[in-house]
Amino acid sequence: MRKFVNDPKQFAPEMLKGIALANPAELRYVPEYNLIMRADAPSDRKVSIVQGSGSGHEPAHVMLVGKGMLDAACPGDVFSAPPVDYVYETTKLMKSEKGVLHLVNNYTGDRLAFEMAREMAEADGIRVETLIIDDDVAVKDSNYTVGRRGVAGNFFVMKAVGAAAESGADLEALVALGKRVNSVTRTMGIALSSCTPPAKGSPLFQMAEGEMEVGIGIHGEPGRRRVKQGTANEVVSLLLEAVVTDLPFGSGDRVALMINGLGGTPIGELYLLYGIAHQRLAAQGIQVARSYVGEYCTSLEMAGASLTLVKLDDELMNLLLAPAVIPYRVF
Amino acid sequence: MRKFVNDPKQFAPEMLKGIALANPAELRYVPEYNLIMRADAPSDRKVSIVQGSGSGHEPAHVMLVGKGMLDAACPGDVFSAPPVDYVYETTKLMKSEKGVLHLVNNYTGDRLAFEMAREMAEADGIRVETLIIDDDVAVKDSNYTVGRRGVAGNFFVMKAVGAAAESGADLEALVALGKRVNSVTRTMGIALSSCTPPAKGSPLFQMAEGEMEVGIGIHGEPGRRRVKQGTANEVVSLLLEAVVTDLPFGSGDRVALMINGLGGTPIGELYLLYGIAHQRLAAQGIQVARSYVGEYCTSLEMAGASLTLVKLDDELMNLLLAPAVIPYRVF
Amino acid sequence: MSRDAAGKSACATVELVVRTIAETAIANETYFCQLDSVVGDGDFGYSLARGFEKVLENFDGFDRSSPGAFLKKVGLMIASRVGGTSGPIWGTAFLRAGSAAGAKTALSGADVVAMLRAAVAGIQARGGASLGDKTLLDALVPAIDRLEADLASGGAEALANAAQVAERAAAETSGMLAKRGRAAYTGERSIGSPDPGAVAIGVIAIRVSAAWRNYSSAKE
Amino acid sequence: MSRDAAGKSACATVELVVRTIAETAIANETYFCQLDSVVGDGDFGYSLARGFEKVLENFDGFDRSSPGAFLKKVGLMIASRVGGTSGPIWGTAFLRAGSAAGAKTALSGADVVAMLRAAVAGIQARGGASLGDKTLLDALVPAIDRLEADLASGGAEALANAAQVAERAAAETSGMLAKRGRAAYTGERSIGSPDPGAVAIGVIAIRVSAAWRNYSSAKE
Ligand SMILES: Nc1ncnc2c1ncn2[C@@H]1O[C@H](COP(=O)(O)OP(=O)(O)O)[C@@H](O)[C@H]1O
Ligand SMILES: Nc1ncnc2c1ncn2[C@@H]1O[C@H](COP(=O)(O)OP(=O)(O)O)[C@@H](O)[C@H]1O
Ligand SMILES: [Mg+2]
Ligand SMILES: [Mg+2]
Ligand SMILES: [Mg+2]
Ligand SMILES: [Mg+2]
Repeated sequence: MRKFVNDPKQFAPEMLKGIALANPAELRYVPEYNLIMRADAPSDRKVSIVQGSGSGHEPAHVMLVGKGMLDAACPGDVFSAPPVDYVYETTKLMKSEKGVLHLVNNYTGDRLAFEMAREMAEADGIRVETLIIDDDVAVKDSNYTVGRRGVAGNFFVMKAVGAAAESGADLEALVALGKRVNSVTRTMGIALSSCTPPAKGSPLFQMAEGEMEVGIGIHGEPGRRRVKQGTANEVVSLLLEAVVTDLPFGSGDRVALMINGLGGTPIGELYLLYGIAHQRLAAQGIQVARSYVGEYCTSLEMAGASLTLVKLDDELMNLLLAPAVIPYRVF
Repeated sequence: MRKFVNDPKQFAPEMLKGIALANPAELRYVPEYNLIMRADAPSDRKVSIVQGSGSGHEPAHVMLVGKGMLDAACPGDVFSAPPVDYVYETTKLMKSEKGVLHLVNNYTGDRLAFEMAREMAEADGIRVETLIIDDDVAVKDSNYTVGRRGVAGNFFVMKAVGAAAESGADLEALVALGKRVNSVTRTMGIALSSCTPPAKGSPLFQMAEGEMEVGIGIHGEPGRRRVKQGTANEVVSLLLEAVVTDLPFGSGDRVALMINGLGGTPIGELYLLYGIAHQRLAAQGIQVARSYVGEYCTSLEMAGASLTLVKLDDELMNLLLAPAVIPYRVF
Repeated sequence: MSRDAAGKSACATVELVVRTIAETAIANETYFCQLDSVVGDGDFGYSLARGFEKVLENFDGFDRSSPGAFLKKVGLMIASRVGGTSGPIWGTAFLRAGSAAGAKTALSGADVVAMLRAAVAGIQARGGASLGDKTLLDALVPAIDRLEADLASGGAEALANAAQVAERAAAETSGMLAKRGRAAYTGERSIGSPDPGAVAIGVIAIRVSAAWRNYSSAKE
Repeated sequence: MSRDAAGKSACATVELVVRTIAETAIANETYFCQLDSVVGDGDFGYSLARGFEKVLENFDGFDRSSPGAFLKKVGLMIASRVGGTSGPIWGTAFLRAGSAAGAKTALSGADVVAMLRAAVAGIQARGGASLGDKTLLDALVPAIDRLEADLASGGAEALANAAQVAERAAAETSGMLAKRGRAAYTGERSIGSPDPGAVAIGVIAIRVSAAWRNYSSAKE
């Protein structure tokens, strides 16, 4: 296992402690619930935004806690939804007159934990609303299945509702906004390697060089199919085709384009993909008005990338550009 | 080769094109010289800051071009210093009344290219000064060798002189400042895997799981020695010991602490290392006043990390905190 | 066998069953993770083991006023403190089984069947899965059916038969297309390997049946 | 053999040598990269091949007024357009050799030795390396010494001997500790593998000597 780790079972807590130590003025860490929270949260003048999900997706979500984005994040172990208790206690700690908004990526474990925690918190008199994020077009949606996954596109929901909450939007408005952002956000991912959860110590699946997994999620589960590795041009074609035709996006649209690294792919390659995608979109009359290139939602050290498109309007653009003070930063 | 790439020989140009497309208002790309430059540079009211070096270290240096940091970067191919022509033409394009500052990491190829280009530019009547960066404590310094390498610590030199140049500092002051920053900056790196230059197509060296290379550089060249992989605690001990004793740093010092990922190590592990290092330093009476956790200077997709300490004073702290508008960003 | 100082016999039996489930889950951590790596995310064994470790850690402190009360405490611990899908699902199962037992201090075979049916209903209410969706239900439900049908043959015999059914049904999930859980994301690729949750039910049922046989023959 | 329409003989010879060097560098790209992977960064063959590709691309357009002028153009192309350490180092070598040839249109053996000595001086001025630092100098310098000593035996013979010396000296760099270039960063680990630059000199010298022998016997 090519990892920097002490006791693999303590991977998440030790990481969280590092985040807190790096941001002593802005954040607080509550070890009992794997909780990273804004030091100045909650506030009764602002809806509290809480995100959960498993660890191993960093910077999502623990490194996105701060003014302008999340008020708290309570991750579970690597790739495991947080226990109900973490979510419940976090919700209580984040209690606000204006309510608490749960951002939940659409996975069974996460939904169950947040649903049960919400019931418990509501019994305590806390107003809670839930936003389900499901941007992954790799999963065929249907009433008879679990539906689409929430993947890298969750960044846009977090950023938009985070900014709106900061300027005082109320719970209903945030739910409506979040749903709107989710409804115009589409993602598709591809992997060139598997990844190794620290506690497992070996890769989740085997993948020879020269292969790629198409339609990969962010938990090391295999994708929809395995094919021969293509050139960067071919990879972009495949990702764009899946994303553009799904919403669909079309000529005249203004979009945000995200090339998200899955953890093991360096940013140079991501920009290479970005350049190709940007030009392809321009050729289709789709204007990229904002770019996001880097790691936003990873799958440990998996080599791979996902492509996200968000259809923009002026309101959304302004929310995306609004400042935020979070651990994931350059300076 | 688990990489997103078309023609491997076009890796750097295609990446640069992506950077430019992602930042159309701020940057210009000049394909002839692999040049990424601020769209509004040069200005006669400001010293132009130019950095070169090979590709494969992204975000260094091409993603650090922008207001408050570099005015231009002209990288060579992956791990190869730029040709003299690139540096010369870049210097001419960046010509300013206040002069041009070359930031050069201490490698033979880079030094030669910048030296020759400087001679040529000076013959054209351009004022040029050179700052050599050599923060890597893994290399034993001596008059009879090439001296220390410039590695992740170059970020601090770029950031400080970039901020000072923005507020109008003249060439002499910038050289003095850069030397000062370099003189209080120390880095040591460790790798858990090798890396694969696109044009080579296979890893530069073989490394079994469970081994680590100590004192690694940023070009895939092996380190000083190979040892059994340690726990995160042991890794931090080893890195800190090398860095702290070198300057040396001591009780009462205020420092910036950077845990830099070498490309294949996810940010979660970097924060885990950060937490350990922060606590160790605190126990020695060394106060971490500013944290940098993420990728700053990579070696393609190498799994590994480096630790940098910078001794801070108020002036330096302010320069580090000054704003900058560069492609490497979160929003 | 039982650490129950009060020595309540139904409670001791339930304790035995819970302890056996817990020990089996912990002993099979790696195996269950391996199963979950095929088309899942590899954490099933980890979540289950961490959950039942917590149960064993707190074992002596759980309310023993009745088997139902005891099971509810176990369920609460798992549901609230264990992550992944398995925390809420398994926790709910224990909670509902406990509720179905009510305040009874002695449990008949029919009571046990009713408790297991309540657990199934709870799992379905929580996760929305139907029979045939390739989840643990596909081993659990046929096993309960068999248990009920064989109750007349005596507890040990009925349990052994049910365990065999669970094991076989678990293996047969291999042919199914996953409609729930992460495995569902892989679509057709989920066919060809058994559901980890179902296999766990099979393995646990076999161990519980063996422990039960030992225990009841020792009592006789 | 020569594409030089003017048909100047000394220029044709220099062209032959440059073309042979270029073709050898390009043909050995992978091998030279491999050598540079042991304790370097694996780009030596790549830089050299890209550089000499540029030389061949522009070959017909280079100034052919004299061998010296031709070599200076080659050197300028390499020094200015090729990256890595090798661009400036090899470019400087060709530049200085060209300068040493001055405007001469015919070159004696002694002239060639003087040009090579000038190339060595240029490399040293640029890179600051001394003999024994484990660089290409450790193959180049002994080969020039031998060439000079054997000039009386005739060009083909002297070149062949010098090439053998270069090859042997290159192999012997294995035992040396690198004091220049990236290999120096690895300290003692640089001992045990030959210097890529020195090996390249050996390989190139052998090819040039063979080409020369062909060429001069064809002329006779
Ligand atoms: N909706 C559901 N209802 C019942 N059981 C489910 C459901 N989804 C998944 N499971 C069961 O959970 C098992 C996986 O558990 P676990 O690994 O903890 O889930 P995950 O990692 O997907 O959150 C599956 O093998 C299956 O038996
Ligand atoms: N200072 C120097 N002077 C002369 N030759 C040098 C020097 N440093 C390195 N070399 C030669 O250059 C070769 C490596 O070239 P190259 O791979 O282009 O350099 P790098 O990748 O280190 O920039 C070495 O094998 C050595 O022969
Ligand atoms: Mg999971
Ligand atoms: Mg190089
Ligand atoms: Mg799982
Ligand atoms: Mg090299």
